[in-house]
Amino acid sequence: MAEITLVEAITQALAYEMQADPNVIVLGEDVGKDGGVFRATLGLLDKFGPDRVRDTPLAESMIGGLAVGMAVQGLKPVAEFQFMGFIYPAVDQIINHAARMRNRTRGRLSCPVVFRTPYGAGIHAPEHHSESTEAIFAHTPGLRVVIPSSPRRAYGLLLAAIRDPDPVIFLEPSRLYRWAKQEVPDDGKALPLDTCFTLRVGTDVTLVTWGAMVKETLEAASKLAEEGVNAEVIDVATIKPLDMDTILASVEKTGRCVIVHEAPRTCGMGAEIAAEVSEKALLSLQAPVKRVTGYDTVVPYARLEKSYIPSVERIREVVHLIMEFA
Amino acid sequence: MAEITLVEAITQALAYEMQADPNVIVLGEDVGKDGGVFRATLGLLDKFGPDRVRDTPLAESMIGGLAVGMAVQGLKPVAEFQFMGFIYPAVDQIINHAARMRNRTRGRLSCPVVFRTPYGAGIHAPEHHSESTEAIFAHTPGLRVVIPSSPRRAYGLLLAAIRDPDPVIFLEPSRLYRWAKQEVPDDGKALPLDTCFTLRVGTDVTLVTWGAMVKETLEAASKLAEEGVNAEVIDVATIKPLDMDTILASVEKTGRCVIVHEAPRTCGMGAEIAAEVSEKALLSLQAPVKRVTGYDTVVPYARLEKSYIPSVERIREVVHLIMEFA
Amino acid sequence: MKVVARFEVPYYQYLDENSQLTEKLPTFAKDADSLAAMYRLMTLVRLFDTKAIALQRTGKLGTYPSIRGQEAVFVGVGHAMHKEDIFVPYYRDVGVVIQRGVNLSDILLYWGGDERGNCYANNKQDFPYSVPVGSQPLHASGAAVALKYHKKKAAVLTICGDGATSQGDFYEAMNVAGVWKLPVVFVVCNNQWAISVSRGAQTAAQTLAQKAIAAGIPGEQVDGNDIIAVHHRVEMALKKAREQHEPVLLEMLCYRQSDHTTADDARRYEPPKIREQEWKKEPIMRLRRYLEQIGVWSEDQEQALLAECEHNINQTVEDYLHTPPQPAESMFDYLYATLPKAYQEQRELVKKIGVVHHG
Amino acid sequence: MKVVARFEVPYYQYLDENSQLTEKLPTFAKDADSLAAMYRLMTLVRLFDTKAIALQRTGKLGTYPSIRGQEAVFVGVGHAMHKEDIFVPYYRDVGVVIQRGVNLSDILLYWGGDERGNCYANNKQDFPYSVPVGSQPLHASGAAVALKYHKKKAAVLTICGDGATSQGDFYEAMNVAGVWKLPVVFVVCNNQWAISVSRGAQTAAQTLAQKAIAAGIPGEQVDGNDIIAVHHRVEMALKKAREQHEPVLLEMLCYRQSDHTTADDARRYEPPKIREQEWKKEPIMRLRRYLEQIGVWSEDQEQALLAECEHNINQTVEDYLHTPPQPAESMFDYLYATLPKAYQEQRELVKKIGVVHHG
Ligand SMILES: Cc1ncc(C[n+]2csc(CCOP(=O)(O)OP(=O)(O)O)c2C)c(N)n1
Ligand SMILES: Cc1ncc(C[n+]2csc(CCOP(=O)(O)OP(=O)(O)O)c2C)c(N)n1
Ligand SMILES: [Mg+2]
Ligand SMILES: [Mg+2]
Repeated sequence: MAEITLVEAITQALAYEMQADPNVIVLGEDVGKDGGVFRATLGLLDKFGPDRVRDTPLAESMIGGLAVGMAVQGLKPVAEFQFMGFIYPAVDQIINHAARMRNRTRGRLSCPVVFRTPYGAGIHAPEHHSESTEAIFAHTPGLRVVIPSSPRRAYGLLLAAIRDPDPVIFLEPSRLYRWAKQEVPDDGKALPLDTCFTLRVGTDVTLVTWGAMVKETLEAASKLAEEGVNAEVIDVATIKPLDMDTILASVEKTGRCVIVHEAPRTCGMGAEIAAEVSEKALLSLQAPVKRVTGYDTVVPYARLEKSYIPSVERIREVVHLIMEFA
Repeated sequence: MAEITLVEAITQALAYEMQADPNVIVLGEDVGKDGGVFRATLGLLDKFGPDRVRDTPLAESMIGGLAVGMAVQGLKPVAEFQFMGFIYPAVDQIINHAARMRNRTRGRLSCPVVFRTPYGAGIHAPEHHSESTEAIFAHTPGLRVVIPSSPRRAYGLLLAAIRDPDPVIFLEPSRLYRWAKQEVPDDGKALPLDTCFTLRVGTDVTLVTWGAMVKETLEAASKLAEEGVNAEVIDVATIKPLDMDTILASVEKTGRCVIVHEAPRTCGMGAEIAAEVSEKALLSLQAPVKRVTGYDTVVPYARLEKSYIPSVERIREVVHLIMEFA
Repeated sequence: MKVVARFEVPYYQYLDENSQLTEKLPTFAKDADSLAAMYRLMTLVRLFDTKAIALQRTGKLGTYPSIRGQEAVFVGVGHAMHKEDIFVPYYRDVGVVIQRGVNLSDILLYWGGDERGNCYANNKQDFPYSVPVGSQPLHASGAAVALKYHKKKAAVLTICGDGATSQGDFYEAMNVAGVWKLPVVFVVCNNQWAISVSRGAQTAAQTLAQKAIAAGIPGEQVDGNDIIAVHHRVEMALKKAREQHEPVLLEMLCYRQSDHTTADDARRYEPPKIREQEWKKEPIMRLRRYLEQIGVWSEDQEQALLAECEHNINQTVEDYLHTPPQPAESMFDYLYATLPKAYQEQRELVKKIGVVHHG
Repeated sequence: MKVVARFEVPYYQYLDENSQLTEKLPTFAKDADSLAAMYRLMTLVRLFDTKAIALQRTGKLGTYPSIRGQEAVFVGVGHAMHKEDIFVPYYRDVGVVIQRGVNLSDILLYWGGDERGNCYANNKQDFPYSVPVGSQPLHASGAAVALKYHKKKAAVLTICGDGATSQGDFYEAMNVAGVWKLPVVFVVCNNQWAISVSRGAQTAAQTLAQKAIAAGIPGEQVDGNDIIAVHHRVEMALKKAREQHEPVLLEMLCYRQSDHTTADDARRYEPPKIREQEWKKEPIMRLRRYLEQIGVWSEDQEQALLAECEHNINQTVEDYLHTPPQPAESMFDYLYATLPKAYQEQRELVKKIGVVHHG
């Protein structure tokens, strides 16, 4: 079986589910002939035609609101925002409508929509193309927020997201789109949406991360192993709802926890996990829970963006620091 | 001196600063003749005329974007959103433009705008009128987020917000608009924007809160005092940037910390404070840092909204719980 | 310089403010029963509206937005719709939803602060009231995509106020409907006010109907106090939407004969006298006089109708007032299809505490 | 039915694709020097554009959006503006900003991924490029509020693409400009594509100019390949904005003679042949032939111009390539007027680590 990239796994999942369910409709800017600016919808127009693969006018609030209307009336829209920096005009439709339709009609109506968007820095793109504002959605009741970090998880989680009866924000780390390849059987098997994935088993410290930072975190774990520190690495994957059980079980074992994310530190998802671990695992903790995060500033333009993204070294240093804590 | 309500203190601050600075312009829906739905701009139209008190067309993204343009060109717009549930269409203008103008032009341009809005539940209003999504803005680099909880702080903090050279999100707890009165000298004295306010000195536990929850927290502290627990109460007031020094100093003294907020728990500002306290004051803590928050659900309509808002009892119970922690 | 495009905005009226016909009647209006049915509904709706305000004033209902003076718009729209069509409302209504299988008591529940007011027993498709002004026309366009995709012979109708036409979402919704040829009808209830902001302060456009031109779709002005015009233009528009997938914008000219909501006090900003002047055009008496002229309405019928309405409304109010609140934990029971484990502990806590009453 | 409003959309052209006059020349265009100056600028801009693409292809520049084929729009706009006017651009430009005191090397810095590209040394008022499509016309209306409030005899001009006209913000900006009578000119560079989405797929409106009707302001179509028409209509519009506070929308018809940006490959979606056909209308040769006809341009002048441009551009590229990166901690130095204490520790950390290079 050929190995494919993360973005190809996205395409594979979309094609699978469009084949399986005629109500799945892909929409967004340039998703048709162009196949999306990252080619995530490549070939879908040819396979499924313009009724199911829809180039929209250039208006994100419209994409959001249209998807809500479609979803409420029996379709399963998978809407793409071209970059996360352009999702904001749709925030009103997502927070005030998509996330609430089931609740405010006491279950009479529902809104099974997937909002996909590439996210994160590190691809030399112009400004506004490097956002990681997953925390906004993680804070919003009624949503699910799912973030794959490998081709296989991209495939399985996207299938799950499309099949989920409620709205899902699906964030694709653009830095990983073509980073590593994997064999991804096109078997239509979804992955669970409420579970973390333990990518590396360890005993000394629990590294909790998601999205593109899985890359640096795994690299840091390898280096740390050489340095005598055996790190467990957890890919949260679904940040809302949060599977604290897996994280807490790990920290109870290791006694130490570092959370790594690319978003700005203040009020990021790392704060939530740190707060929970600190509260619930207080007696197991041998050191304070630390966060290695993006800085509380706007992601710099391309020339300095690498200085913004948490590096393997920053992760290593913090781990060493807490290993020495006493 | 007559005592005034929080909303009257807002009006007083607006009038003061409009008098002092001809570049201060108030804009928003119904802020003119109507004086705003809560009467926060009452009388300003008569005093300052329609060029300075502007009823806008009904469009929040427009209010946001217009204010950005005005601020960049030398005005000091104070823009009102009628309720926090209606700020979302402006989130793009706030995050992508207001918060970044200075940074992306390396200081050539700036954006001294104040975005005011009533926020929070508890006033029997229809749906979408009860939001507390301050965490969205607290997560956004380049912004300040300021939340008064008394008439005097409303006056002093609003003056500071208007005079601040950068964009400020100013959240007014609608539940407190007419709750308590205070004498508020109209002396034009601003309060600092980077400091917490310690409202009650105590020794046993630090209660950290802001906005409308200051009310329940102070009530809980009184009850706790009767029950033998001496609580310190901190009103964070400016949640971004966050003055951790005051909070940490308090927790180092008391050894215990409970954070109270109305917003949903997950990824709320309470997570940030809990994470920081747990990390930085680990060795002083005699119990886990706890959060008493709104639930991770949509604020219910009026009949159940009281069941959503953290109650004095919930605060008390959690404090007793951690007082017994060993 | 040459001219490359030309546009016109038509205006429709059949029955003028003196109840005189200004045009040949459209076919449907020749059926006096149909007109009488609409008359009955308008009367019911006005009485219900008055009752709702009274309930609010006595603390038994939350904020309520009156439709006084605008009854022809809502009743006419509701009457012209087919059962299979989809309705996407704003918050100001009563006239449409009661023709869509929604109980009057649901409406009270909604404004009384209870989500169950959106859980219509006999309507599985219409959208709930939308409070964020101007956001719902996009849902209508989205629903129209679904109807068209499923090849249903039905259309979507959405309604919003004059103020809502200033929102970008309103424009975006028309624009996509135009370019995708969606079966959707956009209705604007131009009651001249958006809270305290007058129609003239919203936009320099002479008509709101012309906003359709930006989307390349037709726009019409309709006398919104003339229920014959309202019904006819809506019927035609729905037919065109269903059969030819041609969207259209209908601006209904009327006047808000009340405060914006019970939380508002229009005396603060509404110029004196306007309301009385506009009252001369109000839709219910206009139709009644016409029905009397053509001999299908009498004082006896009027009295019987009033009694019947009063009875129904009182019954509805009783039902409403005797509806116990939902259990506190209901706030978690419809958030997701299945509540994720992460929130179950919170649900247990809410349940344990039970309903907390306003103090 | 009666008609209550009528609208027309005019189209302006002076010099057709064969360089023949189609109308009497406007006054400014009788000054051959002025036309020659614009010709020089268009030439410079095209060569710079070509250079920028080459830099990107060799890894020395980030993503860059070409203005090939659209030079008349940008140069014409820039030339018609007064120094005191305020410019609110999108990301596709070069032609305007070089007339606004911005160095060509700043433009390279910007697309090279350096914020200092927005920190123009000789321009204190114009806005930086706006990447979020359609968001900047609102800034223009806001800036126009400031100009009007301060009683300045100046206007704001903003520009966006055809795709941007689908955004609600675009409509909201025109709407408030109309109702508040703001001194602002909205220019649309209709290059027929929004990445891969054609003009026809954006909207059913026959012209983009007619979108102004929704806001109650005038809209015009202009031949955007005819720099005389562009300059004249912009000049007139700015004058009206400055003197009468009347906003207007100008749709400039042109064609994107390139990929959307260097990150795009238009062969994926652009029908074959169109580009060549449209090339016959391109603005630079059109003006050159005219200048030659009236005897104010020669092959010698052309060669001298090309040499001069090449020299300038090479110098600019050198300046750009030799600009060292900002210190890493600069990411905190302009975030607030004064960096709050809460973030100082982070700044120290960034500073300690220093610039991390792409691996
Ligand atoms: C997005 C948004 N902004 C503001 C409000 C507050 N608000 C409620 S109704 C209203 C006026 C609406 O006027 P119009 O559209 O004319 O409808 P009408 O109420 O007159 O029928 C406003 C500003 C809101 N509900 N939603
Ligand atoms: C809000 C937003 N959505 C999407 C994008 C991605 N994007 C960049 S340019 C572009 C097309 C713009 O087309 P148009 O407005 O016609 O301008 P042109 O580039 O053709 O000059 C898109 C979709 C963006 N930058 N901003
Ligand atoms: Mg209205
Ligand atoms: Mg274009």
